[in-house]
Amino acid sequence: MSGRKEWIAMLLAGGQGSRLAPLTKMVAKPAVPFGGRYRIIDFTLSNCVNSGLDTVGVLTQYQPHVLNEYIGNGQPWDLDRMRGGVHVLPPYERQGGGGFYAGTANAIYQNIGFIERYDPEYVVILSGDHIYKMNYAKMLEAHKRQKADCTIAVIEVPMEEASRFGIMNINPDGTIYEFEEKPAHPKSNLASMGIYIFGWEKLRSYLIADELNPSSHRDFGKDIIPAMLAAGETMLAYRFEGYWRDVGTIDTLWEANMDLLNPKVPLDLYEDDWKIYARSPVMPPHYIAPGSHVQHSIVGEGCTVEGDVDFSVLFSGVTVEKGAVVRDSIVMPGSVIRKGALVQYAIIAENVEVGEQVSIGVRPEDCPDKDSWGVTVLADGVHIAPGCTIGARQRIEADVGQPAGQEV
Amino acid sequence: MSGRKEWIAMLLAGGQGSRLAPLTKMVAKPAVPFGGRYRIIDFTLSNCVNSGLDTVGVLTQYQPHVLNEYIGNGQPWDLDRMRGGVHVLPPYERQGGGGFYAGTANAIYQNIGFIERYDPEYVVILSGDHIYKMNYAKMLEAHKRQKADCTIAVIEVPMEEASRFGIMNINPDGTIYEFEEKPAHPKSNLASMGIYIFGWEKLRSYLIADELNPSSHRDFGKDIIPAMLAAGETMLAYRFEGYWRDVGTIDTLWEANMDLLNPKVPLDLYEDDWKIYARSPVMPPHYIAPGSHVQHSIVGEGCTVEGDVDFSVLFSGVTVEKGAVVRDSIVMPGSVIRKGALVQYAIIAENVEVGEQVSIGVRPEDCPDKDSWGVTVLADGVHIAPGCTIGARQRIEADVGQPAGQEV
Amino acid sequence: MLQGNVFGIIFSNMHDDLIGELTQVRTTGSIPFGGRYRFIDFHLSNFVNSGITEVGVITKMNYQSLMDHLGSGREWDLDRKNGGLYIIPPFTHMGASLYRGRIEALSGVLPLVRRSKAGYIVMADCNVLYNVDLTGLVESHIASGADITAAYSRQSVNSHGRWNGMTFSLAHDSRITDVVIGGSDGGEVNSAINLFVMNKSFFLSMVETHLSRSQYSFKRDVLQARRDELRIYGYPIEDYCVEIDSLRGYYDANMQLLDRSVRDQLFKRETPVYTKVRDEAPARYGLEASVENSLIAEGCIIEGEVRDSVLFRGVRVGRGAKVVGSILMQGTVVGEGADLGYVVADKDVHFSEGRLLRGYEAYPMYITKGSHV
Amino acid sequence: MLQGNVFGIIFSNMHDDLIGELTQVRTTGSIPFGGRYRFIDFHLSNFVNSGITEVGVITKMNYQSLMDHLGSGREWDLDRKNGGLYIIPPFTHMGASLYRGRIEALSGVLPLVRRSKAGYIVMADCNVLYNVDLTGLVESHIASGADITAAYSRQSVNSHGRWNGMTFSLAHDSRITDVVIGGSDGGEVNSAINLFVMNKSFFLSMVETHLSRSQYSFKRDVLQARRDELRIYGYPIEDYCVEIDSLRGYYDANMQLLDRSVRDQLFKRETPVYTKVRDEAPARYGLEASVENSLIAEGCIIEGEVRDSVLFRGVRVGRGAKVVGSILMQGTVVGEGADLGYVVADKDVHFSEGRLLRGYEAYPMYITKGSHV
Repeated sequence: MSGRKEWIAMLLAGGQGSRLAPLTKMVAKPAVPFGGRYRIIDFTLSNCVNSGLDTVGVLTQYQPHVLNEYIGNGQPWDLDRMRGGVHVLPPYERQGGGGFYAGTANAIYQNIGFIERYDPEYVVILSGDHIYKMNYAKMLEAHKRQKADCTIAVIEVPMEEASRFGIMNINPDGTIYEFEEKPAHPKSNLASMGIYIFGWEKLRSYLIADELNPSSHRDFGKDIIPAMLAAGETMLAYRFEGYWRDVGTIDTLWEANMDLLNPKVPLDLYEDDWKIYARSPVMPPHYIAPGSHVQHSIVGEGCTVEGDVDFSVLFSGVTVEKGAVVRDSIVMPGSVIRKGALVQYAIIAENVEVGEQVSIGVRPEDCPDKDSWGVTVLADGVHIAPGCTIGARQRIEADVGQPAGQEV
Repeated sequence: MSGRKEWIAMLLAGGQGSRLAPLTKMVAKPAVPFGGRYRIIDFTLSNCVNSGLDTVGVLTQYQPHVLNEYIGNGQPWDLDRMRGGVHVLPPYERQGGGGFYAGTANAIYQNIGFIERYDPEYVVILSGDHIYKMNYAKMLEAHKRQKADCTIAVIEVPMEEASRFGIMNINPDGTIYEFEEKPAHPKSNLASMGIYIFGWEKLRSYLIADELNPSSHRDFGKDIIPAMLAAGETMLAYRFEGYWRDVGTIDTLWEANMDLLNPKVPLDLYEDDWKIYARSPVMPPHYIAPGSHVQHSIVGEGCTVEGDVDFSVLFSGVTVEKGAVVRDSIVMPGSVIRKGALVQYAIIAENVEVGEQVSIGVRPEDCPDKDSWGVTVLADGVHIAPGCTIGARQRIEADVGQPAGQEV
Repeated sequence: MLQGNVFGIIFSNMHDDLIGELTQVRTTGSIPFGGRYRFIDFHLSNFVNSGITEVGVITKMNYQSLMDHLGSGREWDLDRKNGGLYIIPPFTHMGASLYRGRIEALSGVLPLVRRSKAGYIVMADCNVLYNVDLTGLVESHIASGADITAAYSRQSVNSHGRWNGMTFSLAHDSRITDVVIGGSDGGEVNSAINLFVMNKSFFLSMVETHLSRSQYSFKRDVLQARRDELRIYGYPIEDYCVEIDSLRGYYDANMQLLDRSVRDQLFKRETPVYTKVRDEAPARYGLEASVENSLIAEGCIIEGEVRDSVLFRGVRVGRGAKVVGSILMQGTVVGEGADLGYVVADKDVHFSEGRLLRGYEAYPMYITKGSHV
Repeated sequence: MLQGNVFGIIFSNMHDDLIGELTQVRTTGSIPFGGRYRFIDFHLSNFVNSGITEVGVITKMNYQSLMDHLGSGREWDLDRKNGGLYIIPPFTHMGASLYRGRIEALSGVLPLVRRSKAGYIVMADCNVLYNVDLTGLVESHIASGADITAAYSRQSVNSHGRWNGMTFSLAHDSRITDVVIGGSDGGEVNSAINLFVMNKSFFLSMVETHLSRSQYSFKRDVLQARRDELRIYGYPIEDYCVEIDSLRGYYDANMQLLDRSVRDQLFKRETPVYTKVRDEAPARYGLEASVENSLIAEGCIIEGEVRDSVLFRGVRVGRGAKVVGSILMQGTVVGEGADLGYVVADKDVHFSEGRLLRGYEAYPMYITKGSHV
């Protein structure tokens, strides 16, 4: 437990996540709830600890308090270690500089001091906004075996979607000869997953050089990786096979939640030897009342369901009252769906109240104009007054109608 | 353990501590070592937990990493609580604002969200740079008994020094009718200790009003307290009797360390029922070799003393080689005093190497010009090559002479 | 606020013999309850929610599962440098044997109580479950100047056809005038819930005095024998309390959780019941799941029909299976098409495909831990 | 790196009878040593410093002080969700009695070992102290394909006039050809340090086989009886090892810490020895203090003279007092003018003012815990 660490992870959790608005109004993207019990960052943190990585720096600057409180001392992920463990690293002021992170590479640069405390041989760079299970130890083995300077995890994407990704073009031995960011005419379908392993000595020298380059974006994908490629470093692509999903938009977040209900999707949360850890709510088991129907759904702790729930994900402490119907939707912790309300194709954030007889969202088949269809989102804490109707693809950030509490 | 907290503490640890330079080059002032085992902030944190305060926010923005790592999950102070405990609160970015703390009041203002999570009735404002033992619970009792809006801890200082402090002028019932910051002609000798208890509702309204005032310094002493006095709030002075020392300068830091060696100073670190907690080094007991003399000193764990130590404080892991003499000095963790060296009236920071036959510092009685006398300070990690002489009142921030490692 | 001024004592084994089926492999304190709890969770949570953060748990036998469950006490925020959770093993010095009664059991806790700064002692047994802020109880004890204050609950007797409990007769000022064990004429009684408050000094001298006389029964040698000499007061608990003294009682208490008002009284939002975290995924319902009037814990995967039941963490109910009026503990697997009625399955029981088991509501069928049926 | 692949077992009581004075109130594992440690600290630290983070500590009696010391295992970073520290109490199910030998003692650990993902078992006894990275030992075990690998240290026999240890004869390939307990012709021997490695599968079948035959001695029934049948290899430990089998040995081992090379081998900077934190202030030396060739722990206040001694945490040496060649455990108070030579004072001993006590280097005088002399 003492001495140097062979490897440590730096998790980039800084993004504001504006494409997830209004869910990211009060919380950083990695802290957005996912899958009935988790927050997005739980997957990456659990991957770390399950891979034997016991030291993780979480780089954050946007609304860190929720994330900071959520991660706390790291105990839920078994990352409360005497030496190492998980540390949230916000920007800081220091003699002769410091300040908010200017880019992913700058965020690591500003935390060189943190990294050097552990004197690691390898550093893993991760991002906190993907849903997947991956053993980073196997990737490190490949990195060591091929004596790479940098190893980048890649996944095959459908060729027609390749132009939305950073694409790696590789030699037969797996080394990368070219990196193209969102190429119009992709030469391969190997997309970067944003997961890098570097020898620390090497990475440090590139980070320092990048800081001196006034035209740099201070970004791994735009600056560090191209610079290393240009300098002829050994860059290895490591193929990942399995479920991997970016949840950076409302649509992908909704779809990834729905994937959990699909038995064909290879992401098993019930495996004992690769658990996804989370900070648990302190609630009793959920209760399903007589006369209610719950099918093809995930239901968290402390829920009370008296209505019908179908193809949906209910987080902890959700109430679905009598006669209410929730389908094809995600309802985050503490929200209440009152009697007779209908919620479909919607994401209901935390502590929302959907009043009696309210109708939220529209099925695609009921939408006259297919282009205007989309998932409807209700932001944290909003109240929808009884009887209101909210259509497709809405983003509701404030109370609608008279607040339910003011009814007479 | 659930529900609201009666009181919580907010500890202002943000100061750069430039008057303690060069000791604060790499660490924030509250993280400066003190007393052979502690860091300055240990006293305030231990006071909190010994007073039954189990929720402490530590506000910091300057070089927070050392402090952050030092505080960690709060376990050494028994402040790793499921709800509450100690939280380091750096500045953060958020939609529509945020940023580095503009003053002590602004620092609290920016963390209103943190405070409200605990829904406290009272908030204690503390600073992290004083050495004292105080039961804040007794101060809270006085605050409640007299139904004060704000209670300020005060201590009697010698009248001739009163103009260096914020002075409270009080009525016979202990309420404050006037506050004067560093008055040229003080009317009393009751100095503010920078320890405040407020009803949270009241404080919040003043913090919000202060943010709207463009001419405010966003400071408790300069803005919040005068505004409350002007508005006629009940402001109570709470007299503290006992040892209390600001360690904001090199001289006061040195003196406060020396106070620990003085049996007449009422600060007992060996009391069982008001322990001062600290994060402990993992080191064996210290060893005193044959032929060495150690008197009237404090010696930390893991030290090896082969020379003479007199009227000094040695922190953990310090080595004093044969024939070396350390007197009237403070030697911080991991430093080495080589054979035959003489260290007197000096503060040696962490991991310093003082080479063989070096002479550091001067006794006041040996100083021809009394005004030029003062304590000499060697900053973290510096090496003093063998044979060098460093006089009184020096601030050494870089290696002197040839580095000892390059000797032939 | 009781913070720092009360030392809590929990007897984890006091009633092992009454619920023999469930205590073959565990203490009373570690009997699973309500889908995710153990009996002792309610008492530890009552203590910490009331500000009692110095707690001794007295053990006798079979305490490995209890130790695993409690760990360092972290889930109850009792892993503290000062105070926190102490597990007191059955013997602490050479030659001592297992204890013969409550007072002898307390001898192991005396050094901790002496060292404590607390002024009061609260003692609780594991086999009565309730969610109660103990502040009122301790304040009433202090106000009355009693030697002992005993909490009680108004209960109807003979609901299960037998009565093992202790009942109090009270004077108008709540002083206890009579203590009866076992017998009762039926009707409403003041039923002891085995929850007591004492001043620390009284507690210490009481334990020492009776130990020196080889008197080991708190109920017989103290409450009954010294009823007139001591000032023993009663304190009523108005909230839901359930005493579990048999497998039938255990079954009924679980089933009562399907009643909203019982759940609301036992799982209060402001005073939650803490238990060991197990990192299970949330429960998943399959395409043909049908669940009504049931309490379902995390980690369950339900593809069949469940009615009027309590399912603990990680239970699997296969396609076409039917579970009615049953309690399935952690890790129970119900094979496809199996049909269970009024069954209490202990941990990790496997019911094969198509298996049919039928108990009665009045005599639920108990299946031993780890059985393959 | 052994991370995740080794299950560590520590016997905390194996040698209680050999050091009877010190184990009257504690297990061998919790004997204080070196100013601030307990014997078990060295083994737990060896394990975690070698990446072994799943550790079972087998206890028998007197383990309250051991439990207090270990707590949740936090100081050794062993308070983990997966793996971490398990304390195995002497009986885990009804009716079982205390164990009769090492193999029976291991029965309590079998369920944990079966559940573990580790492929190898390392077993250590508490009464041999060393600071060794165990990676080489396990790697040698794997490379040789041995059933059992037994670590040994080259030692001179009869240094204390008796020999209780086990010695090995080795073939050129390090296979153990003979195992002798107790007897020796003197001179340099390969002394067993009671540190063994086995494959998990071998370990499980070995324990089960011998249990079923009521053979409880690992040394006699396995190492000696099956010497030819099994592949038992030796592995030399070059670093400082000290076996403590008597009060005299205990005294000598403490005194050896005054030798820099012993300290350097036992307290390595890169593999520190972790122990329970006690939040003592640093040691303070008074105006007339005179200390030479001594190890002084935190919390001591020294106003007198100390030579050739080991002072544990919180010892007070009054003005004019003299302490020579002594071991003073935690909380010892030496009154003004008292004069102690060759004394081993257990915890919390008070020596009154002016008291004179004199043992001999060969027969140090032992003073029982808590005595007032």
